[in-house]
Amino acid sequence: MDKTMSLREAVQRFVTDGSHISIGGFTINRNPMAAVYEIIRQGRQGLHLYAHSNGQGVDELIGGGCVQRLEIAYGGSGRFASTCLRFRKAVQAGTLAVEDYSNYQMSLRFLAGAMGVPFLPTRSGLGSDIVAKWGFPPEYRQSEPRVPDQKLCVMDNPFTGHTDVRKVVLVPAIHTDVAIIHVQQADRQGTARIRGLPFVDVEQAKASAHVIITCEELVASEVLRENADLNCIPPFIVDAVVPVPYGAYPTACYGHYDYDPVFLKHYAELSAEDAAYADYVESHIRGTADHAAFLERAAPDGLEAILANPETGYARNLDRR
Amino acid sequence: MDKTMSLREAVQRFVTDGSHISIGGFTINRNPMAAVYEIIRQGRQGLHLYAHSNGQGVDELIGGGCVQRLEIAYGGSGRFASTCLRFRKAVQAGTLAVEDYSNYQMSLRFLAGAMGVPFLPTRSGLGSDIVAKWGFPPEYRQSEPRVPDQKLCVMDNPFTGHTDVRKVVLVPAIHTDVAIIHVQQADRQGTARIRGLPFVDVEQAKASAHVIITCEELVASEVLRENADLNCIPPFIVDAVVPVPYGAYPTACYGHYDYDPVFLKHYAELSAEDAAYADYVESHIRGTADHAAFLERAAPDGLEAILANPETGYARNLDRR
Amino acid sequence: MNYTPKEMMAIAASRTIRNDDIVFCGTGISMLAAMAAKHISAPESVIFFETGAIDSRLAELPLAVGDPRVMYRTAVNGSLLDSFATMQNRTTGKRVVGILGAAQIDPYGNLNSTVIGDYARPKVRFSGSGGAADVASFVDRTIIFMQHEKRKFVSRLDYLTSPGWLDGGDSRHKQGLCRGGPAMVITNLAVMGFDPQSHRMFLQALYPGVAAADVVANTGFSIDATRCVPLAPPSAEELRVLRDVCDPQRLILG
Amino acid sequence: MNYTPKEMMAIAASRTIRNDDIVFCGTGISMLAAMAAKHISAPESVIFFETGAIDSRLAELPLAVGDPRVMYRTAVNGSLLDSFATMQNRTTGKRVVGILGAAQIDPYGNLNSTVIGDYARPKVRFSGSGGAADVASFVDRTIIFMQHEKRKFVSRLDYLTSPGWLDGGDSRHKQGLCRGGPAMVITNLAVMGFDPQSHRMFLQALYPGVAAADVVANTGFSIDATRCVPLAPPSAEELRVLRDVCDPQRLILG
Repeated sequence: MDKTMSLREAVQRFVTDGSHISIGGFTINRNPMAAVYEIIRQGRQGLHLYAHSNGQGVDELIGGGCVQRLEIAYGGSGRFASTCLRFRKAVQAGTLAVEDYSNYQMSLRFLAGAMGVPFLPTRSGLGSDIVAKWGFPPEYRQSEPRVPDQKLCVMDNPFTGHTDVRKVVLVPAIHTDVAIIHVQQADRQGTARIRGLPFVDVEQAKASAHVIITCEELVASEVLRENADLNCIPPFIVDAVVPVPYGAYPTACYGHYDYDPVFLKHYAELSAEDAAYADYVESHIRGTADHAAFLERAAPDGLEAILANPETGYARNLDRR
Repeated sequence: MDKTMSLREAVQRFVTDGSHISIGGFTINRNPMAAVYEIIRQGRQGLHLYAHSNGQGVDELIGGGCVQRLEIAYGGSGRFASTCLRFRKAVQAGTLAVEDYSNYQMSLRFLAGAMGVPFLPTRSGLGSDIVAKWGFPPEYRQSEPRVPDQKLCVMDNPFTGHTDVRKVVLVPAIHTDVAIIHVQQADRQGTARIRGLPFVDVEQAKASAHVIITCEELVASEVLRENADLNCIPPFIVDAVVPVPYGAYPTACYGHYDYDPVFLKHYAELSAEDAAYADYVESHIRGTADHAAFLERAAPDGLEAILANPETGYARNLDRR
Repeated sequence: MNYTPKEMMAIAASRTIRNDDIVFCGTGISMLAAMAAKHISAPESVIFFETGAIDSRLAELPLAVGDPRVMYRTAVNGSLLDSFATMQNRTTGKRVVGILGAAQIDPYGNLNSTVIGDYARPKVRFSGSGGAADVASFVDRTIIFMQHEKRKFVSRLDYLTSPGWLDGGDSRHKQGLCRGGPAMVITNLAVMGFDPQSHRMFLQALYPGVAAADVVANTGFSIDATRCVPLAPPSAEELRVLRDVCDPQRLILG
Repeated sequence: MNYTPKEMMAIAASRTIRNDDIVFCGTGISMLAAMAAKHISAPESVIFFETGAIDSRLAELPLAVGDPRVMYRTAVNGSLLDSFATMQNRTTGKRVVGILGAAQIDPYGNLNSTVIGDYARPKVRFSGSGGAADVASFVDRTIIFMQHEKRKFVSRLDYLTSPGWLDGGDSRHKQGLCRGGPAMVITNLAVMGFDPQSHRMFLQALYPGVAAADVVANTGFSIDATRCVPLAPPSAEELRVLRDVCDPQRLILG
């Protein structure tokens, strides 16, 4: 089945107000930014967003006014933002409800959803406030069928004799309505290939009822099948395939382009000011028709500087000061 | 660190009488057969072997008198043996203690060991005799620090509200002394690449205190690092790297050679007869100095017929009737 | 009769496979059934193996699910962990049809592929579960292939390897298996279904030339034959695909 | 003084890394410390990132652990699940040195990187754990980088993100954290250790030119300074490697 469609259609069909969603990538790498901008453009609200360290896309969805609840491990962008500022401001203003986990806990929660088990165990967080302090009110947990009644729980290890582990934290599965993943290559049926680190994208996709794949290149199935060992997303979990060149910009896409340090530094500045940020959302996102138009506004001098060196996969000697 | 050594040395150092071990591969594919034969040649006894469907190598280790206890999901070799006969005979004779699990349960148990958690949950086996009937006596479980006190246990799912899963089976982690994996390519430090299906080899390796990698080809690190996305075994878990061409024979090694249907059919016949089997062990395994000598005896007409077609990864139109 | 019981079995199963199904199969007849469906009625169905191969091209017939022939030009070469997760997953699991076989089956579709006799000291040891207990626990629809013999259709299994409807009624659900259960049993004589309430096996459809009495005589427990309908024989096109496309060497069809 | 406190911090940490260590690091000084160790005293140590990159070549300095520069010519490009499993694993976890930072630290090496103020309505919101709580829970040796300020060295954290020695003594073990715990804190003034019994922080080694009183004055809780020794300044060779090999553009050294 040919699942290709426009980004507009994919977002209209699979991301609705109040959807529970996750996006792929990590901090400044391979976020599905074109889809993030399209969600903001379409004015989606009340999203429940699940993230480990999904970075730039998380901050822009918050800044765009789309997110009501956030389960997250890390709201930063490396050296560009030790804490992402729209995230910080929304939490401090009380307009964004947050539930904190660790990166491994969030990864395990996506894995649990992918595996079809209600929870997975880990030693991570024993004795911490991640276990002790809960963010969402119990009424929300009880009234919302997409989230479990408990944030997590601690249990005694029932197996003795071959381990010194006495207790584990059980973290509950995540089941999103939709996961959006940006990849280097996909075919029309949804088989996809990620180059470089996959982060938790594959588990995020498998934990979701629906999956949107945006890709740099749409390729023939036979091209991907020549070396299936490199493919990671099976076609039967995918609902929409959307070719979007530079679909991860301003974050990096290994082998294609680097993150844009100029844009990210500019973003860090304007995200510190409410008025400047509102202008940015209006002019760059709501005021553009699609990702190509966004790119023209965000990188008026073009994208040559960040094009990846074919040998290294990133832009060598890029000025990142 | 250069970890290359001879197969003799690797087996001498890391496989001792009574070791808890696992071997990679699946039924008639990528079993580390050269290492299996070397273990038999060195007369190892009392092994505790963990297997999902590790196939031919499991049956030969049992037939070679090396195995005292076996935790297993499947003791067959596809069409060549719906039940492997040395396995069947040893169980029926009461000389081999067996604990049964399913393939997914065994895979999860290796994964638990790899992850460093004491157990993982699954719905598999609820209501079955895999849960109800235990093979090893409780005294063994209590006296052996490498196995847990329980085969498995059933627990109520503590998370309600977002799932209809009420109960799960918890299966305990496996921690072997040594795992032996055969791969297509490795470097001297132990970074390894598997072509085609990896089965559960990676988790088996990570669940083990020590790892022996046998490989078709020893390659330079830079060759493997040109496309790290294809590599699956990190160097720091590996203790020994042993180049052994045809190291999986008579099972297949994708991209290099097919299984040998002539040998496997012959094996199925002689494994039905105790005397014939004893002769085989003496003449082919104990009576040969190494894998090269074994190959000369096992495939006197050479291995041309099973060489893989570079396009398909297996031998096209091989006579398998 | 210009076809064998094996061919009828493969066709009977292939007819139940739908276009959006994800088909778990072993080797043998189950794979032929899945391949035939792809070529006849369900071209977009996906064949996958417990070993992790997804949408294998199957240019040649594999003789085991670990055969390198399942790895050629797949969509994804995953691991066992991936393949079983596909079945346990709440979204994809609903679309998976699992095809199983066994040494014994009971009236509620529970399967034994482990031992005859006492587990601690069996008279006959079989291969064990493999992935069968997993498939039977997870997927929405299970199809079971059996040779129809009294000693294989038994009131009580020597060992319950793969959970079917357990003790019938809602016992499967009560044990925690919140989904799935056996849909049908396909033998060399007939197709059996399971009653929607009691979940006990009944005779659903007879092959041409087989009488209900043949089924009753070869079943080791009482079986309701009152709801039985005739099954259409394989069409010429079905036979052509099965023989010429799926197994030209007759490696499985014999 | 011909070196900066940042350079001293990186060198102090790099000296503790051994040849068979597997070094978990973030970006910033921790990465420089790990790179310096590889070039000076521990050439076979392996650097890995929580994102899954193992033994990255680091031809250029990454500015985030998700930077594509961590992916170049690695041994394996795994996932987050793989990298944290390496730390939780009973065999490899013992060899991992984790390098962390935080907004607040308490006398037992517990870390806060989540909020200042009340969790439900914080005065200041930070990034959150990321992988820090995982590393702190799993690995055998944790090294913590801090700026030495009273408001950062506090008696009681506003939020305990990453478990250190918890309440001291055997409380970490009692909570179920069967391994690990903070080994040292490295600041712009000194190196702090933890008492083997009480697990309370003490002043272990002072940088050249720093007095114990400076440390006491900048620590928001009482700290034992009686066991303090001087730390050797960076050697010329250490500085050369750090400056010319690890960060020639001074992206991190400033």
